[in-house]
Amino acid sequence: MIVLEVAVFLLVAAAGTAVVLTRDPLNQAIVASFYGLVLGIMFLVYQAPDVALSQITVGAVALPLMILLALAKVRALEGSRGRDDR
Amino acid sequence: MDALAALSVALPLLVAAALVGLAPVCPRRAADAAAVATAAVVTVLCLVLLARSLDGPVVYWFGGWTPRDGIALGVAFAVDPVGAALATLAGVLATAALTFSWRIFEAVRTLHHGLMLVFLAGLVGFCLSGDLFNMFVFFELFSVAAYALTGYQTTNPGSVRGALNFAITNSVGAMLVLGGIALLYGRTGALNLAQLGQALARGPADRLVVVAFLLLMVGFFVKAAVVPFHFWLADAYALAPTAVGVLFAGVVSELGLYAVARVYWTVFSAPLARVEGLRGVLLLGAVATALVGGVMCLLQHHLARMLAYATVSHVGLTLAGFALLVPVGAAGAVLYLLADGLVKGSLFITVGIVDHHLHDVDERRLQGRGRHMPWAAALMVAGALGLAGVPPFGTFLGKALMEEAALEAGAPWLIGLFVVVAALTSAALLRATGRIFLGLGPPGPNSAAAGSGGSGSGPPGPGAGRAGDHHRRPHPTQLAPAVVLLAAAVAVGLAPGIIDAAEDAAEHFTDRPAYAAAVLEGVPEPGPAVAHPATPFGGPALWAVVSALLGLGLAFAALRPDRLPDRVRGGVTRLWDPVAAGLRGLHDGGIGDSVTWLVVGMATFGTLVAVVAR
Amino acid sequence: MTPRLRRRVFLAAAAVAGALLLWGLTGLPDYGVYNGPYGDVLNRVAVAERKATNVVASVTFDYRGVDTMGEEYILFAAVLGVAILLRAQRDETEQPPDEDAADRRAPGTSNAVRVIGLALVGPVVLFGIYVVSHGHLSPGGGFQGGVVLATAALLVFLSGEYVTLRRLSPEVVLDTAESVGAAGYVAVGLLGVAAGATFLANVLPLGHPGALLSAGTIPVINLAVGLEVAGGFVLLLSEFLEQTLVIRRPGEVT
Amino acid sequence: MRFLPYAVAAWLLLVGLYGIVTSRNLVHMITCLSVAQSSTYILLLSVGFERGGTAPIFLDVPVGTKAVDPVVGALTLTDIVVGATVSALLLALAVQAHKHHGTLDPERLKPERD
Repeated sequence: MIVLEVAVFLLVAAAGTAVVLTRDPLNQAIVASFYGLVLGIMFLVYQAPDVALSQITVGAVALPLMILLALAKVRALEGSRGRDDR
Repeated sequence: MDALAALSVALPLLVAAALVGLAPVCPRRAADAAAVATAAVVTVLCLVLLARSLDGPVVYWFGGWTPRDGIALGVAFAVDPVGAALATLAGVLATAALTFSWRIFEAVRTLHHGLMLVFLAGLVGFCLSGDLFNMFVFFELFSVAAYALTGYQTTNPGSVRGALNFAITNSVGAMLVLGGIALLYGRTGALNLAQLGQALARGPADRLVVVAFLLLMVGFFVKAAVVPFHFWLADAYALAPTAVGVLFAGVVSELGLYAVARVYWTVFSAPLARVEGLRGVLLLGAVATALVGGVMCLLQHHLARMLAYATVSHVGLTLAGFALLVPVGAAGAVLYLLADGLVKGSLFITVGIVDHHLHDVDERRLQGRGRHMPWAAALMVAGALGLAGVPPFGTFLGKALMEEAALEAGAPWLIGLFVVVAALTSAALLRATGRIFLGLGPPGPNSAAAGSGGSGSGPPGPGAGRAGDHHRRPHPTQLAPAVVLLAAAVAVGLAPGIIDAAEDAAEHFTDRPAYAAAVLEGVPEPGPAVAHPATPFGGPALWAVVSALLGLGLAFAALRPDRLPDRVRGGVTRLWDPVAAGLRGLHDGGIGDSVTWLVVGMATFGTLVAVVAR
Repeated sequence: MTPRLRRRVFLAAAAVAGALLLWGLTGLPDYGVYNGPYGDVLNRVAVAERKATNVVASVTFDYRGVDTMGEEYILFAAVLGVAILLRAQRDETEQPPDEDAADRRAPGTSNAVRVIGLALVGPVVLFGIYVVSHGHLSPGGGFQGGVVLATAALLVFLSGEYVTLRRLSPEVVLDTAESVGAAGYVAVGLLGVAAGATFLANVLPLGHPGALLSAGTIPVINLAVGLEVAGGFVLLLSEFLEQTLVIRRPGEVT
Repeated sequence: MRFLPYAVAAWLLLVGLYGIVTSRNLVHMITCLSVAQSSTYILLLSVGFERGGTAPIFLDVPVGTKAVDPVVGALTLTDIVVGATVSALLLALAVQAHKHHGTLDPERLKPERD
């Protein structure tokens, strides 16, 4: 059990670091989604299912989705900029 | 009857939700009226609370969860005169700001009003709360409303950039606050301020206590914009809409200081009282903040930016009052903070009026264009005198008390700091007044004729010539708030018995055991029995006049450098220019720099606190 | 500062700050040791006092209900802020209709994805409602359930039924849902005052632990929060979507 | 092990800040901020954790069973909402910044000189 906990903690630290070190925002959103999931699992270890549920819905789904949408919007803007030769 | 404390937060929240929900069907004027009326009612509620709290704190347990055996199960508002006075200040400024924006057309105004009321509710809740985590929630509430309000003027590109830096840096600050809360909770299993104080009083100032205090202090200092946590402030405050700037400069930064003082006196004062060097560390921050803010203020030509740095420098002065860690200092700091907030709110509105009429806020481009606006000039001069702390403004009483405390604490040099810093900020405003309204000063390369596209919040460039200037008198809904706020600052200075009231309030504010007994056991604090020694006014009055004259002299020197003897001018240039260039360079950075400085400041303050606590 | 200098300054300062943090953190009790008293007292008394089997829900919506009220308004303010920012921009960029908007959908959606997406909507909505309504009994509640409900709306979009989504959830309805939810929380608080008790006092009948209708105001607040969070998150997502689509194909939005 | 979760929290805070300081893209920066924010979730839940405790939900277990602290759970829930909403607001601001400045690079968003 303790081995499992240590593994989860180290995984969280590694995944968080990976999010920061992934410099391309599109890839980062995917890594962040994975990180959100790992955090959710860690909260289950902590016997906090309420928090885990929140973390997974928000951190692994809603937030990465908003990031993707914001990026899509920016790309579209860049595309239209290119066309208008601005 | 005690439900007043809850209503002062619940009412603006309810109205905010109603305004947003009814936005499609609500006529514009009705929304305006509802917003102003709500802010006014909140002000009155806070005033009533202030009056009631003079006889001892008003403690209100939400949901009726009174503590059991000294353990708080729920969340309490613990209203004392200091918190209630600050909440009242927030209410007054919000009422003035909403009145001012009556005439400013905005497409999204009901949403804007909704956000302003949420902002107000956050400020009031933060002032009244007696629970550390609940303070954090209201802290985040008014912060999030503030981020949104800073950036929403999409016609002004700078405001988005300012809002981003504001939001990211302040979010990091809020994380540190939460980290401090987690440390304290891990040690004590408590979140109520009084209960936390009781628990920590049983132990020494060990590493956990020191680091928890550090995290809370740094987190709140980010909001207060203490140097070097202030790099985000100028863009956010200067480029926000006027109505928002009034609240920012008038009360938000000050609440950061209030929070540190509140947390220190209710939670940490027992273990940290034995840490002798803490006063020195805090004073160091105060001096750096006051001087950097003052010099940067003098270097600005953008009026709102000038006021933003005046805010930084006066936060430094106020921090000096708190940092002495004696009741008289806290009394002075609170009075100063109230009057100074009113003066800065009025100045922000005046700048808003100038912007509205002349479509620019850069003193160089505005040179001479305000000749037909004597009332605006009068407001600016009065505001400058208020910043200088001249009687009868309330800022004078605040400074007099802080100077008394400085002498009592053996730090008479602080008086010099007060004189110099007040001179710097008032000089900047007097210089701008002379240039804009009297046309004084050498015409610079940026004056109206040159018309470079700069950072004005109106449409800059050659198109913004004199043709667009309004020669009408400002509308009463614009002028009245500025005048009323100034009058209120004078009223704070003239109210009979206010010094005694402030000193009584500060005695209670700094009395941890009595606070804990009142909150946890419902024991009302004993009434004011101590007689306070009379505060001497002669010296402070003299210093205030010196300060104002010095400010006038500096302004004159800036406007007419040709009148100075060559040797003086050469010497000043050699000394001043490198300082100015260096400081400007430091303040040129973006978000990355703000956050880096935050960590540098945390490392510096942390090392100092850790060293003195050993 | 240049990026290189900034990185160096940061690393030096972070080393000191990190050392201080670790030093302070070692003052905590060992991991896995909890000394109380707050949580222990609540675990002992909350079920009997509140008749809610989920003590976290009792803390969130009753003992510390005022925190959650603030939290709901943080969400409210953020959604308002996003709406103000992005709506103002949409007005700027929106161009007169130049093509038929009826066939508009997220690009590159295959039929299989559409079918699976739409088939999932029903179960996800049911799950969301379950999570909201059972918050006082089992893990979950208004916040988690609200986000799940918002995800259902998103599934509709991902299935390519953008127009359907717009028809189902126009801005006004969402604004109203969000506001009613936020105002509802305060209203429940005022109910306590009206009943002669304090703000946010749980004045409704408490019932028996484990029953769906128990714990007094807690499920009512959960419902208000669920409404607000679902409305708020759909608004957030749709504001960003709107952005994407307006730019991609400038045109009239139904 | 007695100390590991606290160290993980401190590490995530600093790594997140490092990402913010060195970021060349606002969206990347905002995601790094959410990593730094997550350190507070871990810290809060760690200080309330009790070894051998169950979740504080007494549906299937009787009251009196050893359970972890419910308060930190409630606090973390609030914290997660705050983090998510601030991120959403920041993303909207980043989109706006891109519209006005044509870039997401914070280095090119520096304030103009007065």
